[in-house]
Amino acid sequence: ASTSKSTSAPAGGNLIIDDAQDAVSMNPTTTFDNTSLYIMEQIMQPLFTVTKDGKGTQPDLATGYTISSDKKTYTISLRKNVKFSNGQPMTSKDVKFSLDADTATGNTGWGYINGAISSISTPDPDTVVIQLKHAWSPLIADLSLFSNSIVPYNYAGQSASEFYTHPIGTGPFKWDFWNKGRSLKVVKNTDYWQPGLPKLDSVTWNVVPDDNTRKLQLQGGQADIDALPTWATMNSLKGMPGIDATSFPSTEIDYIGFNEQKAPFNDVHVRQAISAAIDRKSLVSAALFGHGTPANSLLMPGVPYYDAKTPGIQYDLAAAKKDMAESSVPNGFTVNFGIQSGNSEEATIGQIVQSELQKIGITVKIQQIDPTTLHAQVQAGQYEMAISIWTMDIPDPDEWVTFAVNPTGGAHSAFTYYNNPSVIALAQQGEQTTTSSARQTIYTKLQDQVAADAPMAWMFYVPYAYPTSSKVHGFYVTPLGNYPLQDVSLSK
Amino acid sequence: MPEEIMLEARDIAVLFNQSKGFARIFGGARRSDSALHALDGVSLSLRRGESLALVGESGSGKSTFANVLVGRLAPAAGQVHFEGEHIGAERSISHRRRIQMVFQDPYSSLNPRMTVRRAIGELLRVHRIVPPSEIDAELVRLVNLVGLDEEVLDAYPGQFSGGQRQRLAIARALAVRPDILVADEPVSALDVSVQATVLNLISELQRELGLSVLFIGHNLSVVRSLCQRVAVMYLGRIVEVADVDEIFDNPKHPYTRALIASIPRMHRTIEREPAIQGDPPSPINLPVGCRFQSRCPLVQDRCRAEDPALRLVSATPTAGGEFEDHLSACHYAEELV
Amino acid sequence: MTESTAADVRMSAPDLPRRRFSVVRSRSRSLRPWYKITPLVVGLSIVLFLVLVAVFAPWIAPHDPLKQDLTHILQPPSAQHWLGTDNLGRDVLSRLIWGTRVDLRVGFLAVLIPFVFGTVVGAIAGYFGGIVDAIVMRVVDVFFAFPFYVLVIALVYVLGTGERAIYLAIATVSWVSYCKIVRGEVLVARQQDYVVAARLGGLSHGRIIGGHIIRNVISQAIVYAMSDIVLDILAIVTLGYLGLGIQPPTPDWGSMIVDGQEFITSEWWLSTVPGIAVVFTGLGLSLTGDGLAELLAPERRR
Amino acid sequence: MATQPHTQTATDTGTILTADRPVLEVRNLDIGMRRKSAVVKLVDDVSFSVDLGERYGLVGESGSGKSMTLRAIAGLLPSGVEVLSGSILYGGRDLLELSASSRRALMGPEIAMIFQEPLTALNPTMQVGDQIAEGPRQHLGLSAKDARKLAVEMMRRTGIPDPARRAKAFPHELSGGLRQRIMIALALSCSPKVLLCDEPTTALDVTVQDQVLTLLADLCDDTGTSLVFVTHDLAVVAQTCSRVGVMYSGRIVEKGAVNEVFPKPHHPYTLGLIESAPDFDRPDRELVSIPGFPPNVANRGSGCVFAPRCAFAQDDCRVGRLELAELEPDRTVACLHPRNAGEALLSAAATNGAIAGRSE
Amino acid sequence: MLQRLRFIPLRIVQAIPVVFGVTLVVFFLVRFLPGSPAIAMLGEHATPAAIAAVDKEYGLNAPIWVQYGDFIGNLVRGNLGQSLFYHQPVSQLVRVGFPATLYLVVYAIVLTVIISVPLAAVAASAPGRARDQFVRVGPLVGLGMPQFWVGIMLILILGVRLKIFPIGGYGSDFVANLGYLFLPALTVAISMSPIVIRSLRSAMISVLGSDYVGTARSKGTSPFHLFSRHVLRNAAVPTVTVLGVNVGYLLGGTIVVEKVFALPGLGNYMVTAIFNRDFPTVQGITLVIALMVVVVGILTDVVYALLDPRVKLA
Ligand SMILES: Nc1ncnc2c1ncn2[C@@H]1O[C@H](COP(=O)(O)OP(=O)(O)OP(=O)(O)O)[C@@H](O)[C@H]1O
Ligand SMILES: Nc1ncnc2c1ncn2[C@@H]1O[C@H](COP(=O)(O)OP(=O)(O)OP(=O)(O)O)[C@@H](O)[C@H]1O
Ligand SMILES: [Mg+2]
Ligand SMILES: [Mg+2]
Repeated sequence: ASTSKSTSAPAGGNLIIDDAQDAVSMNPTTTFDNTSLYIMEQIMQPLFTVTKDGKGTQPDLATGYTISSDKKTYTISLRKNVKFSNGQPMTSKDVKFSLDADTATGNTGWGYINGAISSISTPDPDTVVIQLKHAWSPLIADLSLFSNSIVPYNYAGQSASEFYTHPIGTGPFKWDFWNKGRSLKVVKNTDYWQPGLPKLDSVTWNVVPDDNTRKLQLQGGQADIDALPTWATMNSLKGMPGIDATSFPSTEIDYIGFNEQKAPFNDVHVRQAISAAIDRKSLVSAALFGHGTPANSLLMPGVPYYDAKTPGIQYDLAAAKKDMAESSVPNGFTVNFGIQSGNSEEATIGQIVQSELQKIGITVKIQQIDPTTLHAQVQAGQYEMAISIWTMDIPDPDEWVTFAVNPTGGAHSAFTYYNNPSVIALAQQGEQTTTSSARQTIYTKLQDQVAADAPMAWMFYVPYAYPTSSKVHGFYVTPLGNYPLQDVSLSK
Repeated sequence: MPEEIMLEARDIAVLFNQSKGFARIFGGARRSDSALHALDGVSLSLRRGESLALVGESGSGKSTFANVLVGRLAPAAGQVHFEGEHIGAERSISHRRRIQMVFQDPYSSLNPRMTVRRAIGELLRVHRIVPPSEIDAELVRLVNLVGLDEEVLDAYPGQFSGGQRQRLAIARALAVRPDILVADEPVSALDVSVQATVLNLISELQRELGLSVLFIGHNLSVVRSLCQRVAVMYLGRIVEVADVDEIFDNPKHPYTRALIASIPRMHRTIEREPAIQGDPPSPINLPVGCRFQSRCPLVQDRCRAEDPALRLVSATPTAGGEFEDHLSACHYAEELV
Repeated sequence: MTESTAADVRMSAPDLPRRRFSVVRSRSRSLRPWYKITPLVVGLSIVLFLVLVAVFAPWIAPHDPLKQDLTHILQPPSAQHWLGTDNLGRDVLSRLIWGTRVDLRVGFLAVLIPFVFGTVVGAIAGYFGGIVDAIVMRVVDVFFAFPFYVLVIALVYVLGTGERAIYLAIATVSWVSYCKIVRGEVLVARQQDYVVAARLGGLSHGRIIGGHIIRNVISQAIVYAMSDIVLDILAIVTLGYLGLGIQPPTPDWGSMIVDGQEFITSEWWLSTVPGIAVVFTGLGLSLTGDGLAELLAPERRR
Repeated sequence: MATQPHTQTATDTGTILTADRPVLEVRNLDIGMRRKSAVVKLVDDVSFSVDLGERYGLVGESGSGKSMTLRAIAGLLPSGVEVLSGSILYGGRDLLELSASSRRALMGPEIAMIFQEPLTALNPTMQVGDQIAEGPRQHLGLSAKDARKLAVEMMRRTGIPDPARRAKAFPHELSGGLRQRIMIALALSCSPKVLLCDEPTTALDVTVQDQVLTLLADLCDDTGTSLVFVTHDLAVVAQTCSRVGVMYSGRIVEKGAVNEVFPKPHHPYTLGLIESAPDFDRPDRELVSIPGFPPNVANRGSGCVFAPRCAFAQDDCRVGRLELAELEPDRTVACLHPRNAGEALLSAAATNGAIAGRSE
Repeated sequence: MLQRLRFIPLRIVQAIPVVFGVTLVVFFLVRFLPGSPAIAMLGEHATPAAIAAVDKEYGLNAPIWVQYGDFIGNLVRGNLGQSLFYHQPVSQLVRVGFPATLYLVVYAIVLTVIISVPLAAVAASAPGRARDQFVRVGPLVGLGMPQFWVGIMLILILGVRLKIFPIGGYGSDFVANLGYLFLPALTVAISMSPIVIRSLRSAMISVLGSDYVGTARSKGTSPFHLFSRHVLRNAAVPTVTVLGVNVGYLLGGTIVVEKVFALPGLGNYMVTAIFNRDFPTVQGITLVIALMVVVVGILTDVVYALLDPRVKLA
């Protein structure tokens, strides 16, 4: 997506995006997969949106907000003259309805993210007042989550399930059709509140499960964007005429989780040894063809308060051997390493890690397990060592930090069963502190401590890869993964 | 002295039916396709040491009858008696042993994957014909008996000609020392010159071993030179039984006469009766009355109404001074000259 | 009736000439010696070659098939690496050679279980017919109607990935074919006079099935097994494609093809070379099957 | 002779058939397979001729090359088997020199063939009426309807009851006798001049065989069709044909008029054939078989092909190549020591077991 | 003619236990799968509470026999259930997927026949000669190649390089799909033809050597009529059976081709459903495919009976 070309691209056209999977559902409050939510974001918008750098938020359907001095009341003013794609104007009634609907999903959906909200009131059509239970600095970031997108009050008279078969929102595109398992199409919302946008007439997502077929469709001009390229694809598309193999900074971190419930992973030396035995640079060059960066911290560079200076454990074979010698299993051991089947990157990583750990006396047995089974095993704590991935949904470190280090959330510290009270305390402080600098201090400390405890061996930060046809202009991806399409245009 | 009856079939009936019930609904493999009366009240007895021919057109039920005798097929009605004792289709191993069979097709009657030694040796072992140590000697004796050299023992059937196979089939049948040999068209697949050796073999064995032989065939010339008694079958019924010379010189059934008339002769000078017309009717829809009515040149009204029974028409003196019964199933048998 | 006298009975008719073994039916091809059946010779040579490669893999392979060299990944063929290196810098030729081991083993083992089971069940069903047969055939139909990969995928999930699961999954599906083939053959064979003769000879059903029928019907199953090995290797490749193949880093052609197909537009040899190996194996086995069919075909006359 | 007027038949394809010339003449026919190393002769130097309206028989054991000879005349040799040399003259024209299409044009209207097993010789998936009609449609240019009518008429002439209904039947729905009649109707549908019959009655019951033989003879007499009749049943030949050729291992060893050859065979093989077959009219005669087997066609050895099985063979029988010699007019035998005493010798041979005994 | 088809009702009755057996096997098989729909739905980082909530919502916590009873009960009422992953009735998915799969299979059979008949005829016309050997060996290459690999190669050459055919995807109407489904159908045909060619070749050789072809030749039948009236039809008889058996196998194997070519067929839904533990969809589609196999089996017999009047099926 070359934004550099200044030639004003003509308006119109149908953008075709190939994805490996179909969307699952258009209901933002209970949907978890990226494909679905990247699509629904083109139709429904939240009050705030993530800035291009992904580190902050900016008003979208809201124009601004004020915080009360006790930090428990947020007063948000809404943008005027915003209309839903059915022509109906958006008011605070719709906002309250939408946020409440999300909150109501609780554990079965994204509702927990609104857990700090105690009540919402609508003093007038253009103002929404949110009352919190306690100080909660990530609120605006939370409100920028797709699950808090605004839909018409009472689903414009339909039932929720009926409504989400053809959702109505305020976004640049409106619903056209969805042939499940095949393709989904949205068309230009002519009532969109930003004048002149969107530039495209329509966008179609096609389901093309095979990696090569997606690549070849892009190459052959049958698709404009490959939404899920492998790194091998990226590599081979590099320099190909007519194709821009661009990658965008992300908040993705790939890590190897250790199950501390199982010996010898309860031994910090073992964890440290493994972490030190992994040559992250090699991983990046072999598995990602150089597209990522070795990870040094629990947090990712695209996340606020990421500390580039955190001395995360790095490749040091001597140190690894030393750690092993000091550990409970100085002569090594055998471990099952769970990776997702059908994922060539993980297979590559698995094999490299296998050969690296061999050097410090650890025999790794790779077990390719289908994703659902692997998740089930991880969630049940029935694994020893497994590859996992995290991507931020909101521009605030708390979402990930809480999940990864706080065993009380039900996720057992990202299922590593890592439990360090001082880290947990730091995480809680981070949630309740609102000033940036103070939070920076807290999170730096936290990053250092987690690095030392090595509950997981983080491997690398991975950018988002989106090879596109050179005809596509203005395409970009935020560090949270979303790709707003309102500014995108197609040239002939 | 009345000759001793070895094997007697009484009123045998065989129906080939569609299979029913569970197996039909769920489509298991079935043995037959359509309902037909293959045998309908057949009675015949085989005497000790005699060779009895069973002749008739294709489909008349000869093989079916043979199958009933050897216990391969359970008849729908009727009984088989062996030395006066009733034997059913499920037979004891010794009853099986005593009635053996030689088949028409020399190519399917030997197991193509078994050497002669194995195939026959197994029988010798199972029936304990000889002590295990003597099995090899017995095998040699058996193949010599049928005019083969002992080197055939370790060969596979694929290496033999039709005539050799038929000899081996006979050797196998004889291995278990049967009293009765049922030979179902044993030579019709063979060349004339080979036919002669097999026919000679059978008749020698019958004489020397005192076997009782039921010889099934359709070549009347063969039958005439081999057998002592002849039974003629037509559409699942025996229509005539008599001594061999008697039946050919003095046939008492129009069908037998037609059969004889149809035999191709080497000497064209020999006078022949005109051939009968038409094909035999289907055994599925049998006519009322005599089964031969549709082709009989002498058919009368009675034949279309009344089913003739097999009855004694005369008793003729035989070479041994005995009288031999002549049976025929024709209302007008006596009137045939 | 005394048997002893019979021993002396020799045909007065002429004895058969000594040449009797030369008198074979020229039309029956089954008695051609195996080395005169071209497909069999070619097929067996290929199979033998593969077996030798498999057996001597440690000595033939120029490199350690597991040795990674991350600084030399995806190298094109060169003097050092005749077939280049893969995405982990491993020598493709060595992996190909070692893969022969794995694939032949998996192929043969995956055929063995269904072969034995299917043959036994099919023989029993065909021989006894009736209700036994009806029930067996309905079960066969169920397996037959069940989409192959659904069953295999599900079974591999249930059993856990790995070679053993693959054998079991494939066996569960493919015994049906052997069962059908053998049953069909037995249906024909049980009508043959030699079976009737064996029964009249007083042999038991078990002896007849095991001793007389099986040896005549098995050849069809063996011939099918040859092509089935190919199908199984292909199934393993396909399982690899669906992410359920042999576990890395074990070198096997299936995972080599699957891993290589990512690079099909640039480093095309990565998946093509093992693909050729599979095709070559398939060719060898199919030709062997053809040849065996010719060699073993029981004389079917008329 | 040449001055006498003779009957002439102009056939559709312009071949002139005359009564003073054989309608079919096979000259020095060799049929075989070319193998890499050698040529295997299945039929070796066979010659015979068939006159207009004549019925000619070919007899011999299985594998003696009867069918091959017949198929060569019809141009139906199996793949791999070919005519190596010789000629097949039909009305003076050598069939082997004709192009494939002109040869095809002769098949049906000039030469037709009937096979042994009517069930396999009829297309199982086609109604018999259509099968009969196919030839007339192609050769006589009849419309589908007319051809069908002709087919029904032919069926009626072969004595098939209710021919119109039977024409719609498939082969398997008919009995063996009816099928063979269908074959006859099919073969005669274009009124051929030569009818080649390969054991047409072997698969039939005696009573039906008799009907079919009578029918064939009658039809051929009616139309003046010549018959070449292959069988291994001597009695059938005796009853049907006027001249006969006896084949052994791909060669004709004896030929002549039926009423000469059978009562007084000159060749020991002919004698052996006669003596091994049971004769209904001589029931008490002992059957005497020919010992041994025919030689392997790939390696017949030198000398008389029958010598290894021959009771009368002498040393000179085993060397050189044996030609047919004409003993009397129209009576040819390929034997160095022909039996001329006929039956007298036969009984002598039978009594001392000579035919059988002397093989080594 | 109709007489010969009397076996159809019986065959349908026979199919009932088969279909029942399939429901039983698939139902319990999917429930043995590790992992649950909830985990598949909620992903890697789902919490136990969330999983329990989803299980409850979809009735997955009921005892297994109750679930089976519900499944069968619904089935009898013609209801295949509600997809957990696609959030719509399974019958809806079948309505989309079935035509695509059917189109693919039929197209593949047509191409297979187009490829096989001439090749088999060429081979059978000169058994043992060079062209025969070529036809015997050549297609074996097709048999040994994995379908996904063939598919990608075809796309690469005919789609990307030569731009003759679309690179995967599914058209909106019948005519468009002649283009869209050509390569997928060809992929299938390449792996199916070897089997058909072999069967057809040997059938043709035996037909060509049969007496009735001799009879036809002795009538002077032209080569064209000989081939079309006598040889092809009779050689087709055993081949139809081979084809029928393989269509069954093919139906189970469309998964791969559908994935490579991004076809919205049953196979594709099926894979997604298995991966996502979408039990009702797996059950429903398996059932539909099993029914198709059964129907194809009956159709094969019908064709068989129509081609060969000797056949008596019951
Ligand atoms: N297994 C069977 N199922 C159905 N019908 C049968 C079966 N066996 C024989 N038949 C029928 O029973 C009748 C008698 O057959 P059988 O074989 O006994 O006749 P045959 O006299 O031996 O004839 P051939 O001379 O042809 O051997 C025939 O009409 C035949 O079609
Ligand atoms: N298709 C074939 N290819 C090669 N050789 C053949 C073929 N068919 C027959 N033969 C051989 O040709 C020789 C002559 O066979 P032919 O069929 O002419 O014998 P026949 O006299 O008709 O015998 P039968 O009485 O058995 O029909 C035999 O040796 C036979 O083995
Ligand atoms: Mg019989
Ligand atoms: Mg012949």
